[in-house]
Amino acid sequence: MSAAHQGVLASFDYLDATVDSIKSLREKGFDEITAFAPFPEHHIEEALGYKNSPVRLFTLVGGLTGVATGIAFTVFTALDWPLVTGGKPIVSIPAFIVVTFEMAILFGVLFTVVGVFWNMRVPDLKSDVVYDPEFSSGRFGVYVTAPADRLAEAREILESNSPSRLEDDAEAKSHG
Amino acid sequence: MKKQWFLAGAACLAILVSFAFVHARGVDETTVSAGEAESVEMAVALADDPSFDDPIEFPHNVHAGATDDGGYGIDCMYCHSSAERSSSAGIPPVASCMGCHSAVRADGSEEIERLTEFWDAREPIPWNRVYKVADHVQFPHMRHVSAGVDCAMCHGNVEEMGVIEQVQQPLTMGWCLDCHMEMSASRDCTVCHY
Amino acid sequence: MSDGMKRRDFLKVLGVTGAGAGLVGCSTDNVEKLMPYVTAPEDITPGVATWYASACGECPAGCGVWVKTQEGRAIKVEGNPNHPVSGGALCARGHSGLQALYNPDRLESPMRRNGDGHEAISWEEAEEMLASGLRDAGSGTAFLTGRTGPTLSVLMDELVGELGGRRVEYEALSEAPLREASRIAFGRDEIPAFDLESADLILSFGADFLETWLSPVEHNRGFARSTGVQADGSKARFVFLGARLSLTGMNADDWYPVRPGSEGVVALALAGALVDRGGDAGPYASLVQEYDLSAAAEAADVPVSSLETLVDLLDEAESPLILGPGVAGQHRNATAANLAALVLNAVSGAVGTTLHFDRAMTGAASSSYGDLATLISDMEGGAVSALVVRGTNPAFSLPSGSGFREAMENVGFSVALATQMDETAVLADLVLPEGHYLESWGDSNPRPGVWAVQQPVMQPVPHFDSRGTGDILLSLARNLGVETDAETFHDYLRNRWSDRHSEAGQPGGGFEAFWRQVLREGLAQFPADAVGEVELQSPDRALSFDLPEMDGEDDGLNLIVYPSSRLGDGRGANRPWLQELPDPVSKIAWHSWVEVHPDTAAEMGIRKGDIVRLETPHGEVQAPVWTYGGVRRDTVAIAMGSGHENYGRYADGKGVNAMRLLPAVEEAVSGALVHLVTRVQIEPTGRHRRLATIEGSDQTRDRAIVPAVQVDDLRAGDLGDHEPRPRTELRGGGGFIPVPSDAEPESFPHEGSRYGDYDPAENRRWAMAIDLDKCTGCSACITACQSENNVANVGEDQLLMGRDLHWIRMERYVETLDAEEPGPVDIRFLPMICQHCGNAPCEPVCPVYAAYHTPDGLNGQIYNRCVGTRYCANNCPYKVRVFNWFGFSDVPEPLNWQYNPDVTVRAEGVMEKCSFCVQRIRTVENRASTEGRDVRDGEVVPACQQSCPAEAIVFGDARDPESRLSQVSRDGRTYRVMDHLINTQPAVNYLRKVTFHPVTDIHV
Amino acid sequence: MATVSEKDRATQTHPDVRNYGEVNTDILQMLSRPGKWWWVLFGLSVAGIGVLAVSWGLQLIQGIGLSGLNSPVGWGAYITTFVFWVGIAHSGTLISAILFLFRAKWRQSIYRAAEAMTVFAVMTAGLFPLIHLGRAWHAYWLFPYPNQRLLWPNFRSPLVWDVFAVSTYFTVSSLFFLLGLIPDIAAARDQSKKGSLRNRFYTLLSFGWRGTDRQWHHFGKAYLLLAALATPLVLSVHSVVSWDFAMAIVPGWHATIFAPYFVAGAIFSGVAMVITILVPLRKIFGLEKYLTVRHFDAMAKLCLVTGLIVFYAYLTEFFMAWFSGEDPERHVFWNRVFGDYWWATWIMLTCNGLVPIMLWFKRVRHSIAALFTITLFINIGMWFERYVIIVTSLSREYIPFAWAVYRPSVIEMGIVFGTFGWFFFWFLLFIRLLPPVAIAEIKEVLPPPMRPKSKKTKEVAS
Repeated sequence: MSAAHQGVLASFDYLDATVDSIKSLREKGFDEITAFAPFPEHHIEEALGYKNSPVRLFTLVGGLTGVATGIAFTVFTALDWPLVTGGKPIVSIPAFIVVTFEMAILFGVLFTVVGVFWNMRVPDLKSDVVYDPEFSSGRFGVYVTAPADRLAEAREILESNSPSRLEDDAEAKSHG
Repeated sequence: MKKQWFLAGAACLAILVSFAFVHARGVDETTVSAGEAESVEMAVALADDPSFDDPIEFPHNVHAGATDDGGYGIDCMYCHSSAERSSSAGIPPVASCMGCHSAVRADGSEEIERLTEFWDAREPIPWNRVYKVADHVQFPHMRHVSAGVDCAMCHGNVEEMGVIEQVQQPLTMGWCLDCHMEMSASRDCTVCHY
Repeated sequence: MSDGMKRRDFLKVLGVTGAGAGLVGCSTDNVEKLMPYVTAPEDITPGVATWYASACGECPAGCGVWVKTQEGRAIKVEGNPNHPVSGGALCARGHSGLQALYNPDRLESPMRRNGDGHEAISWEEAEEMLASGLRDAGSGTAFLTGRTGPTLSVLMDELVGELGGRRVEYEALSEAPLREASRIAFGRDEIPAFDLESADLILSFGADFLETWLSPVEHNRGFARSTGVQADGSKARFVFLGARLSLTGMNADDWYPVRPGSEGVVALALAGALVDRGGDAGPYASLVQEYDLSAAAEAADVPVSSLETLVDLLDEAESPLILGPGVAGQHRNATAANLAALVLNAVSGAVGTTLHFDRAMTGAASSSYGDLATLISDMEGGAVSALVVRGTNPAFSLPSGSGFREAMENVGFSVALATQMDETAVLADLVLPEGHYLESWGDSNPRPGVWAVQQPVMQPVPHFDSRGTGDILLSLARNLGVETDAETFHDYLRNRWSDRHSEAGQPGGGFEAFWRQVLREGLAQFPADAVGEVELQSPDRALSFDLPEMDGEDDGLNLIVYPSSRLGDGRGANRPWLQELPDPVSKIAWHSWVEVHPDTAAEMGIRKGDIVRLETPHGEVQAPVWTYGGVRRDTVAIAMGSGHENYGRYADGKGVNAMRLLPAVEEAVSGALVHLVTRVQIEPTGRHRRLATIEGSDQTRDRAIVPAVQVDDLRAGDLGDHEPRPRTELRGGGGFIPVPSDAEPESFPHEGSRYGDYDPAENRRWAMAIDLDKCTGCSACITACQSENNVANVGEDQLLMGRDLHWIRMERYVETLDAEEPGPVDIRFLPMICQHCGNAPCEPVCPVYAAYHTPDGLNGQIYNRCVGTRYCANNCPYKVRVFNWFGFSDVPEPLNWQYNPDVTVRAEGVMEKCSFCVQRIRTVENRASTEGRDVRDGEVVPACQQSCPAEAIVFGDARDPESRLSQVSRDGRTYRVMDHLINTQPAVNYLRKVTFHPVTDIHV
Repeated sequence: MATVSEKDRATQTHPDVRNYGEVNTDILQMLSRPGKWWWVLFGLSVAGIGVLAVSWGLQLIQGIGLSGLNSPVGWGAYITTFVFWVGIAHSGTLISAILFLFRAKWRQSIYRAAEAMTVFAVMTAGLFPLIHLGRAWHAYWLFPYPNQRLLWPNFRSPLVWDVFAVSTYFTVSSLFFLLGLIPDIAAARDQSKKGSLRNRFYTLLSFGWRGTDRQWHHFGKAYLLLAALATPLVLSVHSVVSWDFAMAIVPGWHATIFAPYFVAGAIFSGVAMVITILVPLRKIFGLEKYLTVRHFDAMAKLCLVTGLIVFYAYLTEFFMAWFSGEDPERHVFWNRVFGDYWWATWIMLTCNGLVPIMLWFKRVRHSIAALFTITLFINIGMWFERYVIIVTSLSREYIPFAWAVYRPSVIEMGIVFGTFGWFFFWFLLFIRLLPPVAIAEIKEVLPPPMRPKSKKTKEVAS
């Protein structure tokens, strides 16, 4: 992010105002937009043009790893010291499927959690960011950064949607 | 309305719980006698300190050491003879010691004096135990001897020890198993545990 | 020759040997002491068991035993196979001798009376006190002794003779009426031998010959050999006549629930009927004619037709054998009843074929209560100034009416030689701790010509400062200045044996060689006096054969007080093995119970477990009811031997002493104490208790647990619809493959089935066969197993919760039982042990492989791996897995000295079960391997098989078609419990019981 | 959205909630006011833990024999309570995950408490495998870890499956629970006093959540994936628990119906427990706006459906026992109804079969007090269901001579009741520390705030 960038944060009471702001901004070529919402709001995501999340790849890889681990582990331990119980074969596949299944779920979930944290860029406890505590309550927010010369234009667009609050951010901290 | 529901519910609960109690207590009271809680340790009970005091300082290196090193080169089985025939290797009786020591008497050796005292008093010598496997492990010495396992594999180079000490062998199950697998001996659990 | 003793020095490997190998009791000291011998005994190798021959001292039968010692401790008693009585087997009481040896309640030192209690004194003081007391008493001395070995008897008589006193013998269980009857009938004042093995028809008028009567182990063996079905389908028939079915009666084919006391009449009537058919009653011919069948039927309360059937049976039998009423049936006309039975024997030709006098039971012959009654009155009268009691406990075993306790208080100086402070010893002024029979010298002479030496197998248990009775007496003799030819009783015994050896013409060469031979083998056979032709003689005294007079109101119930098969006359009561052994009949342990017919109980509104008051004119006790279809409606029964007040921690307060209900009445003819003498009133107390029983239900519900086959069907080769269902096995690649129906154990596991590395070609499959037609349910195996495998006891409270730890459960199912009419009785015993299933349900459920299958076919249980989920026990269809809920193995010193060092002592929270005595298998394998050979068939003998008096158990390799096990298992009667239903493929093959009556066909 | 018309009320899940900010205020205020009742309940829970600790301590010292278990009844009240708690644990993830996947509109208000219940119920259930062991100090042998003995656990044992299933379930439901909490913890953070202990706690647990578009985007995806993974897990875990029994050959256990039967039973009992817990929660914290009668009605219907499945399973069991023609099987079921444990069976049949019939009536479903009473009965009934299955089957197996009766001991009951203290201890702490009702997700189902009509029309036109 170049030092020439500056940001502006607008808080809205209304969803449609927020969505309209984002749409207008994007129409004018402002791409560095961060939207805040108190709950997952698909209109905002649509307005920002999101596609699929890569988290699902983490899940797939985790699940497959779990299957492989489960099979390898059960079979290896059975063969490591072959002991017959109840006349069953040393490698008792049906019995091992249960553990394999559980491992698949476990690894899938663990990978997903790692994946989502990675993609959400959390944990992030320290960074000093523009934020309005009302965002977790009832307000929506739009934060846009732009080169200093275009900031006024962005500001105008935001103002046209009558935000409840408007704040300039000279340092233009990114929300990644 | 609400109150009635609560009352009805409470009454039924009380009846059910009392049923459980009546059944649990049975027709007459039985007391539970106290049992001793004993922990079961895998660990082998061994002397903490390898240089603990034996009643007689028995120099294995003198008895079993190679003759060119100044020892007498006595075979292990000469004294611990039951190792070939029995689960237990055995400790030689005092008479065995006296078999030689009635003739072999290094002048002024306190240790041999002490041995003679035990012999004269017809008292056994209270040796300290150095090696012990856990009580739930059976170790038949004779099977190992007949399979050609060298005494030193477990007991170390006793013929070089002035004071008998436990070699740093873990005497753990995994340690036993390593050898069993190497020698293609049985790995069945009931070979050692019963 | 004191070397004999040296051999039994303890190898003082304390800490190791103190508690055997164990999961419990890991040493707390870091440094353990190893104590070698001073001089190594030649025959002892550390770690290898040493066996000594000795003699069992538990009952008059005098079984020869072998005692296993390891590192100087006796750890197991087994029957001596060379001995004619034990034949290698032993009963539960015999095994429990070890718990008397190591009993924590044994006397620790001599005790002197001090006020109400006793104080410990030294042996010097005690011997001084004994000598001076007896010296002062002189001819006022009386010795009251129980069963005493022949040599000790000689010494005692010698001493008593010098003092001018007298000696009275008293045994609580006396066969005096039989002995007297034998004298009257045949002129032989002895107890004949009953050869059950040669009989093809056995008639018992109540004698419980499998439990306590005369020689139970020998009888069990003989009985099983004759009534167990033979290869040709022949099988002796056993008819039991009596008011209560004892364990013996439960093994009968037919039960005649005759009125108690009617035995004499019935026996004579049967004899009369046989005489009518050409039998010879000699001088009794006219007597037997006085009794006809209809009168006998009337007296016995059975239909006359049933007695006629019995006559037919007797007539057809080639070698019948008739046994009298036994101790429980000793009533006021007991001698007459025994005589009638002997006469019936003679008429039916049993004398000489199944009834022998050349093997008379000398050991069982003791004097009667009559002599003791005289002594008691003398004691009361002050004619006895010193009394020495040894080997008997009359203060407990006599009815209170005998006045023994009061009389003993009246004696100026009373001495008890006892192992424990019992009810008699506590009354004595001086108590001397005598040695146990396994730690002192003695001998026995169970039958003419058979002499067994009882040698100490170990040094006296060091916890107790005891001395052998013989040595105490010799020391007394020295103090009294009586000359004897020996310093120690060992020498005295040798001298007597030396005399006997010379008299017999020095068989086996010089005495030293002979003696060594005797010590090695445990016995010597001397030529016995020949017994000529034995014939009936005219009676020399008048006898009444009528129904005996009974005390108490007419509307009362007949009271049977019978000797307990576990506790005997009560001397076994302080041994947890015996207390916890479920009674073979009732399956109750630890406490007393009253047997009442269910109908009688219902009439009185009594349920099982209700505590009732039993009241006779002579006393009352309270005990819970066990409803039992095996007693007549007009009769109740209760066992003796329980209810000790002062005998030790395991005995005191357990049950009630049934002798309190009886009068001290002697039978007029023989002088025996009568047991069947009174009627009793029963009254509910309104209290109830749970019975400490292991029995869940006695009904098989037609499940394939103990099927039977009728003998006719068996002979015809028709086992009904017993074609086993096709068996299947899991296949290597999944699915199932059928196992051919001719694939018997040896072909297991079937080729292609899933057994991984467990190659059938290289491994044995250990298996067992149990012949249920031979098993009598005597439960000796259970105690043998406890002794061998360190099986702990749990106590009454835990048993009540259903937590017994026995590895063998002697199941008892009632199929046919009717106390109303004579007819077939069918009670089936099943020793249930771990079945070592091929497809064991317990194994795969264990999360930690503590239960798994060994390559040699065992169901392994690794105690130290067990975490205690109990899942395996839940999933065991046979319910043979037991769990150590508390640290049951922690027993007071020195009971733990008995623990077998070859078997892990199980800790709290661990599952355990029958291991097929894997330690014996491994020991044999180790031995074979050291000797460079294969294990031989029959070389591995588990403790249960070793001990089984009925020889019902065979153990061996099922994959060796030549093994005895495989051969036995091929019998058509073989089945495996519930295998068809749950495909467990058990390694235990049961052989069906064979009955004379038709049985329900159960698919197996 | 100042006023809501009657017509709109019917279509909205929370008609009385006026705006987003109100949600935060209403729910976050629960974290600040303990109140008398909370302290009473908390005190009782701590006392329960005391009972648990003493009873278990005694049992560890003296031996598992302090329970009433015996041969043949090796499992009793402990395993009963284990299955009971695992069952309770099921509805949390079920309500959360399955209803999430099905987009059920009544999920939002209740799922948080249900998930918390799941986590704490699994924590409670997890105690029992330890408690019931003969040698609890060796419990770690059930886990596969390299050791000097070279031994591994037996993966053929359903108990090892159990170890894996329950620990996986615990991990997954905890993560699912905590992930869902992040936005709400951020809300709590934003409304707590800066620098206070609570603020720091929430800051830490919110991981820096700010509700940006990127965060919501990935969060939504991950949540969906977790729900998709958790759903089969829920079904598998109780199936595995049922296989502890079904894999055994014990008559009364060995049945193929067990997996679905147990899963239905678990949901049945879990939903009942959710109702039992939510009724007082709603009352004490005045959450009527969020937990409406509609929510209870929906849960009651779920209860009814699963209850019917369970009752059908009972009938099937009895039928199959009769149909098998084998005496061991038949006798076990005869014994259940008329034998030593008839009372337990009739409690089970009454509470799980008869009482839920009342849920057919709308009037009952809409009476909070009636639902509370009924679900209490269901809770009791479901405990006894497991007791009946476990104990009656074991007490009468194949060999009649070995039959025996089991009676729970005082120690056992102390532990069983004590674990309720343990469970409620955590639950009560939870409702004081973390938002017990989902804040963000309720907003999803509220009508979004739009600009006043006139202006909006204008905007759209432009």
